[in-house]
Amino acid sequence: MQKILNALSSAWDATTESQVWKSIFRHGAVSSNRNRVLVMMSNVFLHLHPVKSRKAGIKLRYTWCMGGITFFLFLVLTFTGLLLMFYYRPTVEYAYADIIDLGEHVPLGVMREIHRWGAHAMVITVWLHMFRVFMTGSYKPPREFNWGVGVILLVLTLLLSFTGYLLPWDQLAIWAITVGSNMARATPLLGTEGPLTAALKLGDINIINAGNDARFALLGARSVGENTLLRFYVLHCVGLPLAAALLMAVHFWRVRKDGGISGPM
Amino acid sequence: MELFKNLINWASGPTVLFTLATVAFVLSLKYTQIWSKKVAYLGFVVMTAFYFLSMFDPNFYLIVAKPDNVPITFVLFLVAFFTWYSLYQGVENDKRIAVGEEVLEKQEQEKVWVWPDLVYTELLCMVLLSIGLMVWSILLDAPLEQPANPADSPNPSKAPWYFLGLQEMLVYFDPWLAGVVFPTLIVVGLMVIPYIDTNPKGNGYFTLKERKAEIAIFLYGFLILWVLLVISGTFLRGPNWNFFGPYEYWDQHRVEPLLNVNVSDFFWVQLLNRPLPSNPFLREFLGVILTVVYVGVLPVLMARPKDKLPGFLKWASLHGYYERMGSARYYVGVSLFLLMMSLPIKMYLRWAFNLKYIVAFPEIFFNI
Amino acid sequence: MAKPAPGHAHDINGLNVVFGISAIALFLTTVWMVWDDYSREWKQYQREFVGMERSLTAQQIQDADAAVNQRELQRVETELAAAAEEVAAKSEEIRELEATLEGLNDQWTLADIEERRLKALYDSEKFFYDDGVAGKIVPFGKRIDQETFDVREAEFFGARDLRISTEFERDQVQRSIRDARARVTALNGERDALTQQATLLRRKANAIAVNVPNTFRNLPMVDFIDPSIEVQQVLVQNVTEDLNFTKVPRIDRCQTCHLGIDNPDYADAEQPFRTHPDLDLYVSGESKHPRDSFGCTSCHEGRGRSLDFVGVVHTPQNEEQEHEWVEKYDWKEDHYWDKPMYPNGMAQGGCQKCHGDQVLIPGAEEFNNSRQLYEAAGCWGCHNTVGFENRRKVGPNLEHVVAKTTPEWAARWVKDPKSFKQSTYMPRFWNLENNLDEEIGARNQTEVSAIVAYIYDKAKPLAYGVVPAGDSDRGRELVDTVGCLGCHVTEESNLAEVDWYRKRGASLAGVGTKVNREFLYNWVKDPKHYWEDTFMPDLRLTDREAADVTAYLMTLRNETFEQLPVPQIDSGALDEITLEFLRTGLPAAQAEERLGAMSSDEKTLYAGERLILRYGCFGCHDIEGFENAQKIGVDLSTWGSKMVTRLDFGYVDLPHTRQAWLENKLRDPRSYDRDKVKSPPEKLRMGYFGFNDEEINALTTKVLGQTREELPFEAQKGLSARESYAEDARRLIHEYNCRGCHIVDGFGGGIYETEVMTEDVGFRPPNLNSQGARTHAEWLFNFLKEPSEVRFWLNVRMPTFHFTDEQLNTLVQGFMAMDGTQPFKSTQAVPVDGETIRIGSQLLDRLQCERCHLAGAAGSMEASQLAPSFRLTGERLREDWLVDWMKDPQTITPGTQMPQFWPLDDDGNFITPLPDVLGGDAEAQMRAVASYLMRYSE
Amino acid sequence: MAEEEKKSTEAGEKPAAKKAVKKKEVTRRGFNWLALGWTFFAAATAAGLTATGRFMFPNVLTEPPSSFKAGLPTDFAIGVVDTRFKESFRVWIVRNEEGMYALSTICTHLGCTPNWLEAENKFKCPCHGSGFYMSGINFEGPAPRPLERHRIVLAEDGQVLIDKSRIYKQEAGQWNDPESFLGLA
Repeated sequence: MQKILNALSSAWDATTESQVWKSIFRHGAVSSNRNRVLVMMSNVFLHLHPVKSRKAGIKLRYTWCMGGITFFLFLVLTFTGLLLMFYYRPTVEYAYADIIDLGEHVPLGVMREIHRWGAHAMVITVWLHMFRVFMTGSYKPPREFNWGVGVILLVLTLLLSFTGYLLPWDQLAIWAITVGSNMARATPLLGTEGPLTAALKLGDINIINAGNDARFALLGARSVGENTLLRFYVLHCVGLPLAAALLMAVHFWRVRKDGGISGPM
Repeated sequence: MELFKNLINWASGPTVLFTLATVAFVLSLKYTQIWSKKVAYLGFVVMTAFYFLSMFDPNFYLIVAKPDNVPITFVLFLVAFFTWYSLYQGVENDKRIAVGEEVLEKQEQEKVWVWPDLVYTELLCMVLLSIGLMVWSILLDAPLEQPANPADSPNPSKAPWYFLGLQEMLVYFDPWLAGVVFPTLIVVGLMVIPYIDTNPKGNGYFTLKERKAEIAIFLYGFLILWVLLVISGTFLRGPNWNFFGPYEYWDQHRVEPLLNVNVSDFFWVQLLNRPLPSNPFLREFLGVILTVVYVGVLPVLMARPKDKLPGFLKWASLHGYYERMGSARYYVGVSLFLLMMSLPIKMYLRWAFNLKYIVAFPEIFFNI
Repeated sequence: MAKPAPGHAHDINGLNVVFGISAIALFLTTVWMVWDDYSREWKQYQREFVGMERSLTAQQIQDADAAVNQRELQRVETELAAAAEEVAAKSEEIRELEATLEGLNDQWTLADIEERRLKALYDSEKFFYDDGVAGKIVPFGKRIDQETFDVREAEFFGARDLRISTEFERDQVQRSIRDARARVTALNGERDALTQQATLLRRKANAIAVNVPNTFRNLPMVDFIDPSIEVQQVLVQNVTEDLNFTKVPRIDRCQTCHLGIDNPDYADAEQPFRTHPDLDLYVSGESKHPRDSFGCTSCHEGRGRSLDFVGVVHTPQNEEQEHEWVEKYDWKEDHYWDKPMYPNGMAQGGCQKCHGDQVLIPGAEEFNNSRQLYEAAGCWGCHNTVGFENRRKVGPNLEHVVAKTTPEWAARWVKDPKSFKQSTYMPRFWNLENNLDEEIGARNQTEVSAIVAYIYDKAKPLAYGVVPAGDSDRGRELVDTVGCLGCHVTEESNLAEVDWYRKRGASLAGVGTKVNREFLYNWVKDPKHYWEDTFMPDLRLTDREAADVTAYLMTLRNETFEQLPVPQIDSGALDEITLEFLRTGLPAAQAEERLGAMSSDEKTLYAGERLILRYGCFGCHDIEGFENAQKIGVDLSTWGSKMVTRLDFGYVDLPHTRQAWLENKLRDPRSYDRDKVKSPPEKLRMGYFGFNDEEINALTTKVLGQTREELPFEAQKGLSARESYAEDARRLIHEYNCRGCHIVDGFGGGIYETEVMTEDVGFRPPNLNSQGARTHAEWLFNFLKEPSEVRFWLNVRMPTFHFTDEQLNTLVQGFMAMDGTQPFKSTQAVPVDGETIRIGSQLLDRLQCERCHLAGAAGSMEASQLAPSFRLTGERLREDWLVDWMKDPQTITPGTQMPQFWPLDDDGNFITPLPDVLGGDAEAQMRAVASYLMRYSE
Repeated sequence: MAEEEKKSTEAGEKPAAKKAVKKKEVTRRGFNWLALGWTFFAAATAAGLTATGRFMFPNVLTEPPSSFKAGLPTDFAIGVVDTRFKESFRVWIVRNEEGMYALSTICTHLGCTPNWLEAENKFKCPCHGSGFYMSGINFEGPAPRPLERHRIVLAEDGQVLIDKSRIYKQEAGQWNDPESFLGLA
């Protein structure tokens, strides 16, 4: 017995001392302060954090971890969304059927549930994150700019959820999008039913009409249809996540650069 | 029991609910001692009991248990909890400031290692959240209704829940305002907050006293004009966008009067007892004046010191702010504030006078 | 949690505990998620079914083993042993041959390699040689001159010959070896054939046995390798699914649970495993509706892609089943699918999606009934329905009603038709839930009276002469025998048992109360004088017969009805009604003024006209002034797709489904007004038809099946030219109710149940099976135009329908098409000589045909023993058919007394009773008889 | 440093825990929880990833099933290549004197679909000219080996059942397998 354990122990040592192991983990066990620094510096995922942080800012009482949770939800949604893309085809013929199939027979079709509930949860956590930041006055100098970035991220979150809402192509989806997108028709100057649009005329030609107004740009058609589905799909899967990821990078970077998690000035 | 349900149904009506919520909001900021642990426990017990008992009502259950409405229940509880939590901490800090102590956050300025203290809690959050999400997903199937049918719109047709505040605004404003201008202004308004809020205090810690006006305005916008409208839009708006109490059956055939009149009708028809003038500008002149006064003249007036204002407007003087903020910040801030307040104002005008439009130029889709 | 250590924000030890617990929870949740995903309702059904399969197969193996012909097996085994010995004896020889074969195989391999090598060279060189010949530029070193090429060619063909000749030799040796063993091989094959059934079954039993591999393959996470528990589905390309303007390939997974659906062994199994009824028509590959081409939901509806009981939207048949399902499957209404499955018993509503135009769909009895009821009850009179356009209205023309009956009778009748006769489909509009007599009796009476007054005001009298007196007893006998009962009943005491076709004409119960003598006399003589479009035919009654029939029918009275009070106009109610109508177009003051200026008659006629418009009387009756009025009801053509949320359930407590709404509407048409405040013009107005449960079920089946789903053209039942001829004829046959007397296509023969015809089946009108093949087109044409006597002993008369030439042609062509014959056909196809004729005549005598086929005067014979005279044969019948008839009379006319003189033996050959004639050739004998009959004269 | 660690490690402790044991503040109780936590965390992650891998293998496909019934043996004429199932199932069914076999319609060269040329009594691939005899043996062009055969047996109801998921290659000697050829002597 003793021998076996000793052998295991030396095998473990041999592993941790091998070139391979050392090339991956640049530091020893995170028990010394030096290694605490090293782990934060050498790990790409952890280096978003500073090495040390104010005690108040680390406490859940203060941050509620809402920003972190939101980011984690974004990762969960990216992962499940990626998987869902393997089974979902954004066409009017198949979209609905594919969603049925996800529920009926696709192995681990529960991915769709995780994706949907995660999306709802993310909207809530984004709100609460903003709420917390406001309540602690953390938007005040020097963090004004980052608050602005955060507001845009909030809008992107809503848009991501909104574009995803259409994809199941059921009654809930198309009518929610129809209702939601009809407002674009009333954009001043840019929507057919917007104020002052009627003034935009060139002879008899209405420059803004149902075939080219703001709503058309959103839907890719005069009413929610095949083009809308494709358009929303592309936005949902590529356009908006990219924009969000980019702004998130800015957001996190600025958290660090603006003095870390806020605290009393 | 029936009486109680009827009472709740009555209290959920838009007028009553909105008024009650506004009054409660104002009182809660005035008597800050209610933000205590005891009240929180009590509130939690009452809300949970209300929810639990209401589940036995089939109509309540039908609406609350709809899969896509489940997040709204979370919103209800989470927003309530965090509002309490932030204000509770703010009130605690205020007490400390009052007796000259440091705020809690300031006492913990000492720096600690991120590994393991922060990283560990983050990991725990991830694990717990994953568990929560998986359990939620196993227990509750995502909704899938009938296949899309462009020819048959379900009644009611609702936007996704987080946009129901906007959809609710659409009841009171034309789409170009509620659907385009206001959302844009909400986003812009949020973004300019750091630039118009010049109060140097309350940066990085919870407080209420030191930022009372900012917090009051923000909370009113967030809690009453957004979250409350989302919740009522989800749970209380039924077929034909009629209001239904939480215990009422959503009857497709229920009819409610929708007799809306414009300011021009009040002025020309009811006051002067003559038909509307055919010239639209003459027709709408009163509404235009009112609007211009509200958005253009009122901010200027409010910037003046109290003694230079007519008596009935003295209370509204914001001269202090004007002085402190400078004119640019002041005007941006006040305009945004007035626009925000235009929603409750319009709501009350609607409920009180069935007012539809203050200015109505249907010819060019320009209605306010 | 303890206090954090110095330098820390948290108590790390405490966090460790939290982490440990939450990691366990995370693991358990993950496992739970995987398990939840794995354990599905349908898998349990498949496990259960495999269990059933196991015991069934075990049983079948036993049966198959028992069924093996042991004696035969024994013989084969013995012979096999002998043959094996023979082979053994030749073993030396065979071994030698095998050695030779081995050598040849080696040779062949070498030859083959050489041939391929040379072929590759040859192919390539040929290409460049050709290029060279054609004058193309050939790369250096590749140019081939003719000489080289010829050499190569010779080489290659030489190698090929060598290979072929080796092959030839090898084949010969192989054949010799095979021949030596031929007997053993053959016997082995015989033995295998004998036990094949059992062997196949054993293989199957093996595949479904409980063992480690079969368990492993269905375990979670590995069940993608080769699972035996898996989703079964049909992908139907043609019969697409209509998802609101989008056509989607239909995928039905029903068989994932309904595992025994196409297996007749499970006819008595519990659901979901039970076999589909009528596999010859549905599901099986050989049927007309194979599962692989139609799926399940194209007929049954429901969400075929789903795999759980609730998700596929099963619909319970009744409340009892609903309770059972709720218990067993947690069933609930699924509102998220617009096409719920038809409940058991209503699935035939789906037939009309493809067979919508057919008059009768063979095999779809329930649907046929529902469609006939829909038609007869005149639903389409008020509700526009695709397939019922441009039809004659179901109710009688009221143009001359004044000549037929009195306004008093009419008013009582309109007020409550069922009080006069039970069988009528005329609905009642008054004294219903929303206009009870006890509440607004005066108004109801006034409405009825005003309507009758309007109709009588517009009606034109007819001039009738004096009607001769008749004898009612003779009249009664005529009615009983001459054929009236094919379409009418004279009493209503046992309506439920009366054949459907006999109820198509108006019931004659109480007719004496209803009509006057003059009208009746003229009507039975010539119905078209009163109503051009009537389907009532002319039975060619003589004046005296008509007088007798009239006398008899006038004795059929409904005394209770005569005692009923006649609805009267109440002037107050009349003013109220008139004013209501006036107010719709006029301001109150003017309306009042107008009302004041109207005389009482004017008010009555005005109100009557408006009321007819309101109640839609013109939907079923031709009424002057309403020729272009629009149908008053909802269009039902696509009602089966109507959104449930569009239906007003009022305050009636019902499940929110189309089916429940419709059933209740038919049962109680005004119930959705219950507890509502409505002014009279707003009230629901559908009449009360008094349908029974069965009828309600039938109509619901029909209407639920009227969906907006458009199936692609390929899926529709397209009619060939021949089928559409038959279909046109069937429509006429249906309209004129030929089936009241005759059996056509296996349906009908209503009159057979009357007393006279049950006593002696010989008095029945003929079964028209094979009518098209039976008669000449010309004869049939003339007969339908002017019926002539064929069966002299029949009392029942073929009526004169006064068909137009177009209708006659349609009928003749249709009958021919139904039997696959041509209207005109050469009758001289069979060459005849005098000898054949003579033999035919001789056979006729020897078989004593003319004992039954009499020319007249039945003597002591009973009607059922009599047969048509041969005198008509040549003109009437076809020769081919005569032979068919002699071969098998029972198939053509079941129950006929015609003997089968040439019966069949076990091998399907005819046995002749007269072996001495024509060398005993039965067919030739029959032909001879037929040839003779075609030329028959006394 | 590793030397030191080794020395300080008490014999008998699992190596995985070693990292933790060095932390001074970690008590024995905490160390157990931590190890337990990481073990289950790793297990959960592994289970989750395995399940995700399983996600990539659908339970049902909307493509023609791999096995099908082609009718009774008597439906097939002797010496004729039956092309009815070429489009729907990518299979030729050939009936000869001795029995039947099912040939894959995939050319063994580069996967094109050859055509059956009735007049020339051969399968000819249009892509690169490979030719095959009726038996499936290649005889011309670049195809390196004969066409593949599929499993062909009699189903319980006497119909010919073809299972495309099983293939038999001549060059591997698999054409001798009893299920590669349906004997109908």
